[in-house]
Amino acid sequence: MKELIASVKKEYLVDLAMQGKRVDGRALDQYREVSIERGVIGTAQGSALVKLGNTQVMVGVKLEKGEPFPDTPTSGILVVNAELLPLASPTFEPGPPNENAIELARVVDRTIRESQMIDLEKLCIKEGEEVWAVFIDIYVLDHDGNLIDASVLASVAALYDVKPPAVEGWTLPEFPLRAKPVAVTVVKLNGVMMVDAGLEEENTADVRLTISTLENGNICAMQKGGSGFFQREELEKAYELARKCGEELRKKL
Amino acid sequence: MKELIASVKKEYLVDLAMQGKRVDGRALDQYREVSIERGVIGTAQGSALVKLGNTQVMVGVKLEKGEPFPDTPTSGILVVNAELLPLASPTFEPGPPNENAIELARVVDRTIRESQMIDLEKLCIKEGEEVWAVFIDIYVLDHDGNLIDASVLASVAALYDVKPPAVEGWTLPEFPLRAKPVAVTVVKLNGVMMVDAGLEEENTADVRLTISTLENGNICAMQKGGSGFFQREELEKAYELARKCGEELRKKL
Amino acid sequence: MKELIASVKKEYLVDLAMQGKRVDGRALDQYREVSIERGVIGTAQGSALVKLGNTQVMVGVKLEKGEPFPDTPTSGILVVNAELLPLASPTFEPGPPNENAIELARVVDRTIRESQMIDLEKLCIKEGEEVWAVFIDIYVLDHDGNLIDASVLASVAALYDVKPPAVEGWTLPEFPLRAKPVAVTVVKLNGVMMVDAGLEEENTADVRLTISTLENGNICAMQKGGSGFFQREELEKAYELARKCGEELRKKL
Amino acid sequence: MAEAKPEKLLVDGRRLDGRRPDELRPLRIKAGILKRADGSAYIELGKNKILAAVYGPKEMHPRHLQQADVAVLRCRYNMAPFSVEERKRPGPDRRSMEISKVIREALEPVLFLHLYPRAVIDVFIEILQADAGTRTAGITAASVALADAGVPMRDLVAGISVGKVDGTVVLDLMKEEDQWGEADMPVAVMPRRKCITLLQMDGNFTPQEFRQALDLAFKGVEQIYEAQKEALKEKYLPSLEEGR
Amino acid sequence: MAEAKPEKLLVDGRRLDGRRPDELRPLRIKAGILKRADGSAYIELGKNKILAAVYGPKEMHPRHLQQADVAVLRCRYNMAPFSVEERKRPGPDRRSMEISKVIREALEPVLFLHLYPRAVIDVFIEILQADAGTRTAGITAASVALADAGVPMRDLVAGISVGKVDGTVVLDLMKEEDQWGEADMPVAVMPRRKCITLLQMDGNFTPQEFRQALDLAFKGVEQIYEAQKEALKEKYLPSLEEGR
Amino acid sequence: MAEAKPEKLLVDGRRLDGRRPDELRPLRIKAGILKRADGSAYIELGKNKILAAVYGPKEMHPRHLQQADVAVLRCRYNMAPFSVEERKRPGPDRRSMEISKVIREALEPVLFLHLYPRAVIDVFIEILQADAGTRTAGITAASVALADAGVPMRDLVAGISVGKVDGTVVLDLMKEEDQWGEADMPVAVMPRRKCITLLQMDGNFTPQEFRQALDLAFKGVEQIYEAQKEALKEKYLPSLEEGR
Repeated sequence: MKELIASVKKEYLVDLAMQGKRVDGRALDQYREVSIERGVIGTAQGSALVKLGNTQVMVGVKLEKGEPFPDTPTSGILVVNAELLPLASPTFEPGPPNENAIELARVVDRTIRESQMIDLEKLCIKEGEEVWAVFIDIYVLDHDGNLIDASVLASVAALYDVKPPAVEGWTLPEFPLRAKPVAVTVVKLNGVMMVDAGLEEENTADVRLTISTLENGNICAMQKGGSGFFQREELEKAYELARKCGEELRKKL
Repeated sequence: MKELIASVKKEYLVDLAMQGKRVDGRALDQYREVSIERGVIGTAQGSALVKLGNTQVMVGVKLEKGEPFPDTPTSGILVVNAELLPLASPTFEPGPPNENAIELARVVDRTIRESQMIDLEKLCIKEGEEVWAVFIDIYVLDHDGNLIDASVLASVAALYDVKPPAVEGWTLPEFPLRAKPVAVTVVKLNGVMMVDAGLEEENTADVRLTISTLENGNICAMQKGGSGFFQREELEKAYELARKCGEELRKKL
Repeated sequence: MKELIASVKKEYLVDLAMQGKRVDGRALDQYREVSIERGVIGTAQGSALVKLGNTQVMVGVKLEKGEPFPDTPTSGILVVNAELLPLASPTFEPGPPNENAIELARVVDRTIRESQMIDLEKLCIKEGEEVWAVFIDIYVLDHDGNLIDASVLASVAALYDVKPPAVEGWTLPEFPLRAKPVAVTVVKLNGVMMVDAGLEEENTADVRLTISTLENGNICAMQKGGSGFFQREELEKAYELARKCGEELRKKL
Repeated sequence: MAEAKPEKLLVDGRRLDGRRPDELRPLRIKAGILKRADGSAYIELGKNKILAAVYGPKEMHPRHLQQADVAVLRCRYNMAPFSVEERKRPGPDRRSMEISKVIREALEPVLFLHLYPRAVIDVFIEILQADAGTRTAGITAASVALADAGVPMRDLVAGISVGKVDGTVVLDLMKEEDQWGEADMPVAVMPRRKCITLLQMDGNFTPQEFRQALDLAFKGVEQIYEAQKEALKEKYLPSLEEGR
Repeated sequence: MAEAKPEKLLVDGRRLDGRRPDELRPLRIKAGILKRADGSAYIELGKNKILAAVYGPKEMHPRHLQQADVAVLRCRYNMAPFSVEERKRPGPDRRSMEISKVIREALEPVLFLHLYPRAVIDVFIEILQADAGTRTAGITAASVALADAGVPMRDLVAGISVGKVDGTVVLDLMKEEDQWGEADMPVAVMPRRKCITLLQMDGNFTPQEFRQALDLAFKGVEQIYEAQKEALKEKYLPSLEEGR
Repeated sequence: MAEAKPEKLLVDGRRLDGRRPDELRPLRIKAGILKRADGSAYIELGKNKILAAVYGPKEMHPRHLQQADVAVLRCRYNMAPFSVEERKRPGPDRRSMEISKVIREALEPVLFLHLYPRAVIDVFIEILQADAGTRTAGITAASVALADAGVPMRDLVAGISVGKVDGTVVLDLMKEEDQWGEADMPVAVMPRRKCITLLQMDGNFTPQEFRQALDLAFKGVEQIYEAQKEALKEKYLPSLEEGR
């Protein structure tokens, strides 16, 4: 997902970071303006459009009947798919999901799945034969950095937007949700850690760490990305940022 | 499907067209020699080899039992596939159907389907469970222009060649056909409209319009192709050519 | 599967061959050291690692329940797949099997199938509904020539390594085997025929012939490869080599 | 999710949603709503929600796809998995490949591709919510996005579908009319020059109905053209006025 | 569509279609039947109907596939969906990929590929109707198409299948014999030089049967070679005679 | 083949296979076992059997994939069809594509890619038998294979998984613990510099458990590092001693 940016620009961003500053005036632990719009797509059972500054991610949730996996006959199915649409960035190309799209989908999948926010056991219709499948389709519309956090936010918001009575064959009183996981991605610029990297910051950083947390501060998913590395104590710091910013983000859900 | 042809040749074809003439001496509303050979493939339930001048298109029709689509449980299935075989032209390459092959198949599909020439309701064996699927495979053997008209002719001829008693499990008295749609493609060279373009004419023209008509002159399908455009009154003229030439072609079916 | 080797090296190999000699001191009808290790993979029902000199091929056999083919409702299923792993040679590339991998798999398939070494009729569980499928996965680990012979050896050894009681649902007293086919590939260098070509010999030869024989000397499969040709009398000679060397190889199984 | 066909699609000259035969659905166009794209537009027509974006003209890579004397226009029409009742598997299918082709051929006539040899212009059309007429609404949005990208154009292109329901020729089919109607004819027009750049049709038209349908299409296109110009004005007028 | 196996494939020395063990099916070859291809041929052998076409030698694109000192021969064996009882899905499968490879290696020995560095010769073989022995009949047609294209050749290549039914070695298997017989051995030969350029086999042959089968193959190839030459003569003699 | 979950994964401080929470499974590493590859290594960790091979640095083809100022590292993690209980279909899937990516990013920090502009280094990891922790064991093997290939490195990379079973943080999950445990965290570390180059996690960790897990990971990595060095010594010491 790396794009080339001028090295003079990179140096400027690094210099700023060393002084605890950022190019758009934010603090290191500060997100861009966060906007969450729900119910944007009528053909989806749940949907949301999330903006982090200029980054725009749309998520649609569809519920369909399907067969359970043989090894989990009483469990609903969760499918997460991400499309890095070519209209969102000059670096995105048409075609099947590449490794970046797949990583994005899988990090969102792990965050949703491991938080156990969807009670999949309740989505069983007939054991071993029929269950509800939950399709989460992540549609990246405008890429200005930090797609993971935006995608997790939009996915969780879209899941909470699901209005089950609209689904044919649905019999449960509600869509069974029980947690609000939030992902916070921390990037490192020359040793300086910051959250919600804009595109240029993202492309200047050589490493990122995503930490998804629950309401109680527990961690449900992590993912390091990029060709850099972390020191042990940087992980502690990253966790603190994830906990603190995660709490803020969760309030908007 | 465009091939490069020398600009001097193009100019010559345009000059001729401006005088109402064509390179092979035909009139603007005249087809090349049309030949329709039926029953050419014994392994198909119906087949035909159509020649328009040097253009050769073979069509095989296969009938197989299949499951109906959920939204049309009492209707047979129609599948049209076109292969622009690499042996037919230096510009055709091996591989899955490209946009030209797909467009060709879909225009033939619409012509057959919308004309309602096959009574698909009669092809239901058991509602919601089993129906006859009609596979029309268009095999382009030699490409010297005007593949759409040749493919529609060959498909309709092959359908009328179907001898149902040869199919295992067949119980109807006959293969249920009830119309003879015909496609006429008109191309425009510098404002001059002509039918049945040969390859060089096709590559010189910047726009084409295919109009598929029924016995009563009604239109069942249309498709504009190419990067040019039509004036309103040119459409009227194209329809007249389609009606007139369509009647002639239908006599050969 | 051809690799470029220096023409001076080629000439040297040809000169040697003309004198009945080989670069590693072997006789023309002599195999490199043959090693067969069985039971190497615990997750497979049967497995073997075969080395012909530096060539290494691993085969794993898996048994799974499946549906029979409609035209052989009482017969088990045999599936042979070969992967020319990119770690085995600088000329192997990741991706779906190319024509060399497919040819390798199909020659092994024919050898196993036509020898009737597996009694597929015994692998029927319920006629027309459920049968055992035998998956033979050929994994080429190090390519130093003569992959076909190594792959047939490893496949036959892995089949004889199958311990059926370990398979859930298995009820037969044993895995029903009844023959030991062996493939011998003969290459021709400037008219001189030799067996078990090392990589450089293989790349110098312009043609090869694989002959798979049974215990009684009968032939169950053949495959010519390469852009050269054989004279009639060379085929006689190739058969003699296949019979003689095949007997030797079979002793190691 | 298959719904039963209503007994009538046209009652007392009114359609299922209350429109008269020659009426468009509610239309809204917005230009320039994406940051990264060189140009973009968003359109709502009835329940259709469609996004179009343009990149280029820019150098074509890989080079062997370059045309020595002309820019290449590429179009990609794509439906979001959640845009229709039953989830659509991601990726191109035969329908979207054909539509991408006719859209490209509908836009080419207004572009000066000869100005940019060796270049490529990419047009991406994403159907976020579908309600019939997506290809023509996509063309309408794409031509606004091209203008927003500053690509020189002879004219805009405005698209609309006409069809036949209960024997009557009507403008701008909605989903139910598309599904149960007797004919569907998508049309795209250069509004100032009155040239037809896209024309497809399936169903059954008498020659007379065909003419009527063309009349209706030209009428609809005029309104769409006004909305296109309005959207561009809305984006650029403020900055123009600031510039004074 | 699966038919039951007949009790016997050989009755009183006659095969299901009345042939003796060493007899070919009716054979017909026609050269030069396509306009666009550089060379072409059509063959009927029993119920087989096969078309072969040749393009080239021509410059290879893309360039990175060029060979500096030799032309590349590419072959594509392909079955029409309607060529067999049960419709075949279009596109290459493992069987057709292997056959394409052995056909290429059967034709290479007669071509002077070193005459055309950086070039490519394409051979396309389309099975329109299949009745066993398609790969060898395809080779027979392809070598006529190569000659029709004017590609210089050391010799033609003629292919035929031999096999074993009811314990007897027979020439030119038809579909039923291929399906229920005990062995199948496709062979291709350079008829003048008697060199074997394709050899495959599956089933069960004693060494003696293998020798018999080779004898039969060489015998069959001679007749095929005559038909190949006849087809080329039929096309070129008239124009040669005109030229006098 | 699905087995039932055992009642407890930890009894009296012992795991299903008798290990204590902070114990590795039996570990064996061998360097340089393939002839064709430039470098190779084989690892067994518990029932895992994994082969890694390295090709390069070598010129990147096709050229348009070259980077002007740096070598490209490519990694491919791949599971053999017979490596797991239920046969795995050959070819990459989403899981293996993600793992290939994080492995590449775990190895990049120790390589001097700027030394080899326009070059490529290929790392292939084949899982022959899988028993949880394949990606980290694969990294361990790959870094030995890189050293065996003579690729200059800042440090080795050693990988190990930590997790939580029955509420206890444990080192080096085996298959049953991975399947039924409460958390899994694969970690890769540069052993001398103590830098973390891979970190993933799924499940549920309190912040305290996360710290404990990191402690355990660093402890495990030390033992793995010793085994890596041993494997390289085993291969190179004999030849070094010969050289004296």
